[in-house]
Amino acid sequence: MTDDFIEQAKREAVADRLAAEALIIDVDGFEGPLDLLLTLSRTQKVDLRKISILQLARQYLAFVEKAKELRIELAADYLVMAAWLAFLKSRLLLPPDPEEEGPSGEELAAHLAFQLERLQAMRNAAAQLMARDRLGRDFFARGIPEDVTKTKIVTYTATLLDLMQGYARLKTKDEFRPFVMDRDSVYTLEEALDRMRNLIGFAGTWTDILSYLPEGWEADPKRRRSATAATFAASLQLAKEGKVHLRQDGTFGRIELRQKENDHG
Amino acid sequence: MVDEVADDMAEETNTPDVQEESLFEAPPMGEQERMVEAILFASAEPVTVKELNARMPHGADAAEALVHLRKRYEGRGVRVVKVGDAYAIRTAPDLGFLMQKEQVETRKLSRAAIETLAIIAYHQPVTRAEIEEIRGVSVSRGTVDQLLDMEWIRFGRRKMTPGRPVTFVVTQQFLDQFGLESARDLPGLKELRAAGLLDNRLPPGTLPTSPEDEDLAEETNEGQSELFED
Amino acid sequence: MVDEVADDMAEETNTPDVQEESLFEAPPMGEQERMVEAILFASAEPVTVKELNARMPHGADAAEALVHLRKRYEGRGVRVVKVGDAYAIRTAPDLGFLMQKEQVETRKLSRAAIETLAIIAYHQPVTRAEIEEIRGVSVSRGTVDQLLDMEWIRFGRRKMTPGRPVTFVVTQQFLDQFGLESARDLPGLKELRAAGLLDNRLPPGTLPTSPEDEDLAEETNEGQSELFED
Repeated sequence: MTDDFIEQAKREAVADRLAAEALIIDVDGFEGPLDLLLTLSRTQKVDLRKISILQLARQYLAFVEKAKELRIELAADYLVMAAWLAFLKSRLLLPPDPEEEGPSGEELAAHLAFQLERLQAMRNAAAQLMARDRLGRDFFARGIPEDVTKTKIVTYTATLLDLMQGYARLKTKDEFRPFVMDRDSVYTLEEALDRMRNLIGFAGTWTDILSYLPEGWEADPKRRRSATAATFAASLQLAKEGKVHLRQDGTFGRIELRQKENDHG
Repeated sequence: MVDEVADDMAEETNTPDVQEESLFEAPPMGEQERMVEAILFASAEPVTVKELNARMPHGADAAEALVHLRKRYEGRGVRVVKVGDAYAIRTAPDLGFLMQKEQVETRKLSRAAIETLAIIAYHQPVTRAEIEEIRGVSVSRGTVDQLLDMEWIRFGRRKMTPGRPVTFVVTQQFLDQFGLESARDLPGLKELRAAGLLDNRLPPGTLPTSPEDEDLAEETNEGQSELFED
Repeated sequence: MVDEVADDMAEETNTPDVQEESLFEAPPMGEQERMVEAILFASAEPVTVKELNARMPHGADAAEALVHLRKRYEGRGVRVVKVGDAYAIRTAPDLGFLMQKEQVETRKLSRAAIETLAIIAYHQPVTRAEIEEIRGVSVSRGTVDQLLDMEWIRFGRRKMTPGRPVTFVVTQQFLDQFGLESARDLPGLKELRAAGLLDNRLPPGTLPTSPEDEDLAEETNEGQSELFED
């Protein structure tokens, strides 16, 4: 029995070596270690589901050994696979260490078997696919396709603004324009505040707030309106800050301003 | 030519026995018809009877198969036509209109059309003469036709004035296009002004009004009231 | 007064619809079938139902016409085939032997390219990393480029996994090339699925199951089920 076992192991080893030698000649033809493993697995002549991963690992390692002997340089990924298979082999041979974490040898072997089976399945599928009737080889498209003329359909659009603009143009001499704030003619609250903060020091007596309008803003009605509004708002702000007092005699009357420090003076 | 070929074929049909005697039995006529159909379909050029025969199995009779195929396609969307001394499959002439793909191009409506449309929208129902009076130029037939064609305007009731002229009104499509519930939702000139959508001038009252402005305001009201009066 | 105008318009809204229905009645189904026939015959490329409907008269039902047309061409020399969501007329495969003249020399694909193509077809949407995991070798750029260039594969949606990698899926041209109605009709697909060979099984231990991995697995399943629901 034992002798038989040894004999068989020897014979296997010889077979592996022979196989490996045959394979090495072809090494460039392999699409990576998984492809090589798949080819090696065929020597087992069993269903991929029943394959002996241990035996496959031996075959692969024998192959790598042989390649070394023949001084054939194998690509790094073949050597990585060899190292991994050596590790797997030891895991499969040694009794499981309950202390050790991670997947068992069997789990790793099962996954490798799955990978091989999946690769083989994809190869079969690819072959089935390529064996199908193909367009341009087995069946054909129209030989004289007819030109499809592209007709342009022009649709016209207009917006509500266009419409109103058109109407305004007809009914007035004004040009209609989308609403845009005219920055040139706007005097801002900030500008007014700046100006007034500088000037109120001089406002010891009641002064019409309109006297604070900036220069060059009085003539043009639009600029004057903006400057007036800003100056008024700035006056209110200054009153709120407790810097000035404001007074007005009556409705639509002049609005006057006086610096607060001079209250009691 | 076509008839000649047909005659030729009829003759062939009568002598099948001769062919069956030959070494390779010809495929059944139904099969031959399929073959001619496939070859004509896939070929990049019209195919002659001679070439069909050369490509089909020995003993086949392309001419006869063609007769059957032509018959089969009678009244269909495509048909077998003779081009010179060759045959091809072509679209039925009455379906040529399907060989077009539509591409939509959007263009802006012309100024004349926009103005005419605006007048109709603001003054509807309005006659052509009224449109021309407001625009100050004659309204081209094309402009009105275009708007009618786009279904943005339609004919309204005739005016009860001499000549009973037709009027134009805007359509629901028009309202949908411009997101309006009704033509009354169109802003009047006053509102356009108040919203700052008309140049510089301010709503009358806030600033000294020029006579011109007042005129305009009045006109606007008139326009609007006209719209509501009808 | 105002209401009158509004009523007038509302009335208008209803009338054109009614008219439209009666004016543009869809052609009889026989005519529609002819139309679909003509359009499909004229095109070398598959035509979608949507495009058919767009090119046919208003109210036509290309999908129904297609059902009739497919039936009509059953067993003929050419046949109506479904390619993804489009339809095309193709010669019957059993007559390929007649078409030596039309046969186009197809680019010879490398074993790597063929395998990569099959993996994409069966596992789509699939990332480059997944292809490499299956083949056990890195995918060369040239292989993917060739398949993209032939328009047999295209980029799919990105995976919702870290790095959001791009995925590959097969195209309509791929389906057309191999005479497939959809990716669901790939040979042996059911068996491969049943055997769990299309599962994205991760190596044990190397990637301990984290919530992230579960996401990945889920995503993959989603892709698969999507493929079958389509």
